[in-house]
Amino acid sequence: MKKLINDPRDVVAEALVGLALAHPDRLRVDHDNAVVYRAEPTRPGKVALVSGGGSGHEPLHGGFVGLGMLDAACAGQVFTSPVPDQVLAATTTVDAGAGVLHIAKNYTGDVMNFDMASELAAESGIQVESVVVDDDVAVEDSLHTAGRRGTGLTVLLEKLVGAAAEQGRDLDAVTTLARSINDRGRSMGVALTSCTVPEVGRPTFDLAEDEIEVGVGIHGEPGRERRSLTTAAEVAQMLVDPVLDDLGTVSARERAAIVMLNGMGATPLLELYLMFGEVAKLLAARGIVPTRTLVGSYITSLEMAGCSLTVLEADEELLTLWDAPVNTPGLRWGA
Amino acid sequence: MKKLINDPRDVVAEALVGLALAHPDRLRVDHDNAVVYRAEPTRPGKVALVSGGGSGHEPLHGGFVGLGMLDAACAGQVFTSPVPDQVLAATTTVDAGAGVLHIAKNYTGDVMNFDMASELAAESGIQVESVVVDDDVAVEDSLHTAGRRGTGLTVLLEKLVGAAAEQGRDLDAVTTLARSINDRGRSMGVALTSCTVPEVGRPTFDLAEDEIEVGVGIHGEPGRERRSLTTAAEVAQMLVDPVLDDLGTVSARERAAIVMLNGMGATPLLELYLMFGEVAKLLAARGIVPTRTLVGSYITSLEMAGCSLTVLEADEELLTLWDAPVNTPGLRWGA
Amino acid sequence: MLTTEKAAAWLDDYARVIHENAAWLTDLDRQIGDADHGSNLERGMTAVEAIPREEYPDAASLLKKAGMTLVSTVGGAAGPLWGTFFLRFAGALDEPGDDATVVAAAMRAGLVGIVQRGKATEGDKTVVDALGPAVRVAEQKASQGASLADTLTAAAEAAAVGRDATIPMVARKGRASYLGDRSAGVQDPGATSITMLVESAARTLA
Amino acid sequence: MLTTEKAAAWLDDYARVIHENAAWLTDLDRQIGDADHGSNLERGMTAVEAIPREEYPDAASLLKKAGMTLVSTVGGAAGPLWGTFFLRFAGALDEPGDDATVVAAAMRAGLVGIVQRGKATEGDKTVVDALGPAVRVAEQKASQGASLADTLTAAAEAAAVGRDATIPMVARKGRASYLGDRSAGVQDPGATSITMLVESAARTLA
Ligand SMILES: Nc1ncnc2c1ncn2[C@@H]1O[C@H](COP(=O)(O)OP(=O)(O)O)[C@@H](O)[C@H]1O
Ligand SMILES: Nc1ncnc2c1ncn2[C@@H]1O[C@H](COP(=O)(O)OP(=O)(O)O)[C@@H](O)[C@H]1O
Ligand SMILES: [Mg+2]
Ligand SMILES: [Mg+2]
Ligand SMILES: [Mg+2]
Ligand SMILES: [Mg+2]
Repeated sequence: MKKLINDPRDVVAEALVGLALAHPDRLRVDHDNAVVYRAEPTRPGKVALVSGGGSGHEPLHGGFVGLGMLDAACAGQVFTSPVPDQVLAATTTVDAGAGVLHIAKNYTGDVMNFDMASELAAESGIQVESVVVDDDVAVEDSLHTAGRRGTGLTVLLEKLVGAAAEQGRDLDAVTTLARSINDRGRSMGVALTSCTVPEVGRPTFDLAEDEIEVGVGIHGEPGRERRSLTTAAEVAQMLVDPVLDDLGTVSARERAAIVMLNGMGATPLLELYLMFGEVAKLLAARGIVPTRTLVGSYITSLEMAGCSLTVLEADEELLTLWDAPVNTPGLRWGA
Repeated sequence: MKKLINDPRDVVAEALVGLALAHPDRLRVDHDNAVVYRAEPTRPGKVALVSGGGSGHEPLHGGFVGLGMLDAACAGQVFTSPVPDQVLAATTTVDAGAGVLHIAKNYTGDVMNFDMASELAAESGIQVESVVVDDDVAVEDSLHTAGRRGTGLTVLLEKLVGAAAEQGRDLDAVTTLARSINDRGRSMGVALTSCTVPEVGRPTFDLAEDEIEVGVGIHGEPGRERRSLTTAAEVAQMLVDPVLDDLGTVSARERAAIVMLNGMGATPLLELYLMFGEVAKLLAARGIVPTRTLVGSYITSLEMAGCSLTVLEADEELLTLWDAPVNTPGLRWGA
Repeated sequence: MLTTEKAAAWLDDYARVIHENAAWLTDLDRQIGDADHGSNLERGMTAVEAIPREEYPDAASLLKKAGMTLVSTVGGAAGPLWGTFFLRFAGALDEPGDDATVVAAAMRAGLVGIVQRGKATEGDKTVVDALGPAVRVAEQKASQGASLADTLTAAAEAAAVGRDATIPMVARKGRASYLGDRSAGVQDPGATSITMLVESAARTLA
Repeated sequence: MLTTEKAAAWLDDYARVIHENAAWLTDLDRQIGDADHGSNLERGMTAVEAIPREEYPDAASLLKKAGMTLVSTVGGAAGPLWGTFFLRFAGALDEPGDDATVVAAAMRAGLVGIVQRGKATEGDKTVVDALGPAVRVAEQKASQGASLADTLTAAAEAAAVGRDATIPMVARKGRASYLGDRSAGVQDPGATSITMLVESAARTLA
């Protein structure tokens, strides 16, 4: 294991120290609870957004705290959901009277810990709503299973819902928007190499020099199938087809979309842009117009090499929310 | 070699296709010459900035084209400087009557190719000045050698000088500023793993599982010494000490600096923030206040793992230029 | 009545067992999950060991504190599940009845809490596959007037049978479910560690 | 007088030699540079081979075009250096004198161009270590009235001696200089490939 770390047990806490030192103008970190806050308290009357999850996906979520996006992010241990105490502390701190929306990714641990926190928050009189992101088409969805995993769409959702909250929409409106975004976006990822959890010290899975894991999860969970390493053009096809099939894009007319081509952590931008070119061609062939795009590493899996594609169908409302100012360490424009 | 590419010979051209598709609102790419331009022509009377170099360092340079930064970037083959034709085409295209500043990094090939282009441009009546960035303290500087290499400071210089050009300063003023920035900034890098040039197909150098290359260059050139893998705290010391020693920071009073902790391509943000925390502590102990910071992958070496530190002493003028709006794919604020 | 001393002994014994088996539990989780179940529980039980026992006057308040501690330190799926089990178990101890009846009812309350949280049913390859049979057997024994010792011994045996039955199952809940058919062939880590909890109860509570 | 045919033969012969030795040149550069010298020159000479010869009426215009082509296609250090050599060589061909004198003077012009660009002096472990002695010997021979064939043969021998002398040198210019002392022990790739150019001239120009 080759990492720029000290004691593997201190990785998350020490990274939060660096985050706080790097962005003192914009962020404040509660090191006891491992919660990242905006430097300024929530504007009275604004719905507050709290997200969080296991660490190792940076800039998600701590890097998305700031104007136009999250109000607080709870950092769990690497790949382990935060505990209810963290989420409760964050919820209590950022509530400015208009209520709090919890944004969790669909993993059993995350959902249960956020649920416990929102029950406790509700008991103390705070209005809390939740949205659980489940956009990963690699896993079959069914009422009888844990369902799809939450991956790349989380980034887009946090941006868009953050803009809506900033506009002053109420908790119901913000929650409805969040759920409808979750309904309209899908993701799929592919890994070229594994990641290594610092405390475990060895790769989460083994891939041969000529193998790729198609449909991999953001914690190195297995995907749909293991295939031979092939060209970027063919890999693009493996991502675009399942995403669009699941979105059910059979209509003939062109449709606008917000598209993210995301790096898993160790994939250089040169490759991501090249992949984006391949993806854009395939999307065009199926009538999807990437009206807004993100190309870069926004939801990562430590030092895993690979990428994921997220496609969110976008109407005028979403495009306007997308263009609204955002000022976070991980995503910034118009401010 | 595990990469998301098609034919290794087409990597640069295909990545430029993706770059153009990802940012049609902001960039225009001349695919014949492999030059990235702003979507809008240079404002009449503005000094234009042209940079470029070998590819494989993304977002540098193409990702730094846009308002407040570069006017054009010439993309060479991976780790190979662009040819004079590219630089000449870029220079001719972006000149808006006020002249053009060439920004090259100090490598023999880059310097000679930029020199030839500026001679040709001057022959055709364009005012051209050049700055050659040489900030890497890993290599001893001497009149009798090729001198220090140009690395991380290039990012900061392109941002700051871009802001000065946007303000309407003339070519002399912009050139003087660029040279003075080059005098005040220093960098040093460390690699945990090698990179693999697509056309070569095997790692540029070999590092054992417990070795790091201290003072590595951005093309995988050897550094000062090979050492054992150690803690982030000790690695931070290996970067901070030579940088500050070379800057000659012996004064007792505190000094403001713009500090970049840069990822080499495959190092996740979690580790970069952790390293930044270690670096910030050591800087503080030597009276350096990181008044502005960048933590992320801004000048990379394909999929090399590791990081580099750049420290630029900053007066009020530089801080004001730093805060000026910038709108490029790789760096954006205030716009 | 369940004394504070017995409750404390239960927690200490379980902590010891978890320390001993953490690596194995993590390895089971590595095969069909994310390689942290042992370290998750160990982190939690280490925190439970550190609870200042003298501050808790009765078994219920101590076990409630243990549950809250687990919720606050474990995270992941195990944190809420194990935490809820202890919280609900503690909350049911004031019911009337002989020791065996009270403990069986408390175990039922814990199980109900786990099912409410995790929505798993038997056959999903989870903790419920061991705890479900254990609770049913405990209730049966208690209703037949068995001693607390006999009740818990029988429950522990049932848990172990349920645990072993998870080996061929295909997971439908939790992280292992992403593996689909590939989850078959490995014993569920949570079913394994909850069986240790019932076994520990049989050793300490009676 | 240097005919277009002879100039074309020189370029074709050099292209052939570069194709044959590209892998070796790249490997020398891998040891003390960045593993691209062979592929750089091969890319350039492939482009030179594709120049439509019939469009260039004399040796000077053809060799000038070759120089421009190298500048436009090679990049790195070799592009400007080799390109400048051919451009300056071509520009000096209209000087008066017998063939040997003209070619020696043209080689001197090429060397001066390389030194202007790269600022290397002999001993820096570069192309100059082979080309410098070659030019000196050529001038000497020509001034003694030697034939073009004898002049170039002697120059090629001097280049090879200079090339071999780069092996123990510590590089002070170019990418190899970053290696410091570790650059000693490997023959300089540029000195190797420029020697091939002079050898090729000896085979084709006389
Ligand atoms: N929905 C659920 N209901 C009941 N038990 C579950 C559920 N999901 C997971 N588990 C149990 O939790 C165990 C895994 O716990 P652990 O590894 O600590 O958490 P995580 O899966 O978050 O890493 C599984 O072996 C299983 O027994
Ligand atoms: N400043 C210089 N002057 C003369 N020759 C040089 C100089 N720098 C490099 N060279 C020559 O160029 C050769 C390397 O060429 P090449 O590998 O094609 O370029 P790059 O170093 O840009 O990759 C070296 O072997 C050396 O002979
Ligand atoms: Mg886990
Ligand atoms: Mg090169
Ligand atoms: Mg687990
Ligand atoms: Mg080279």
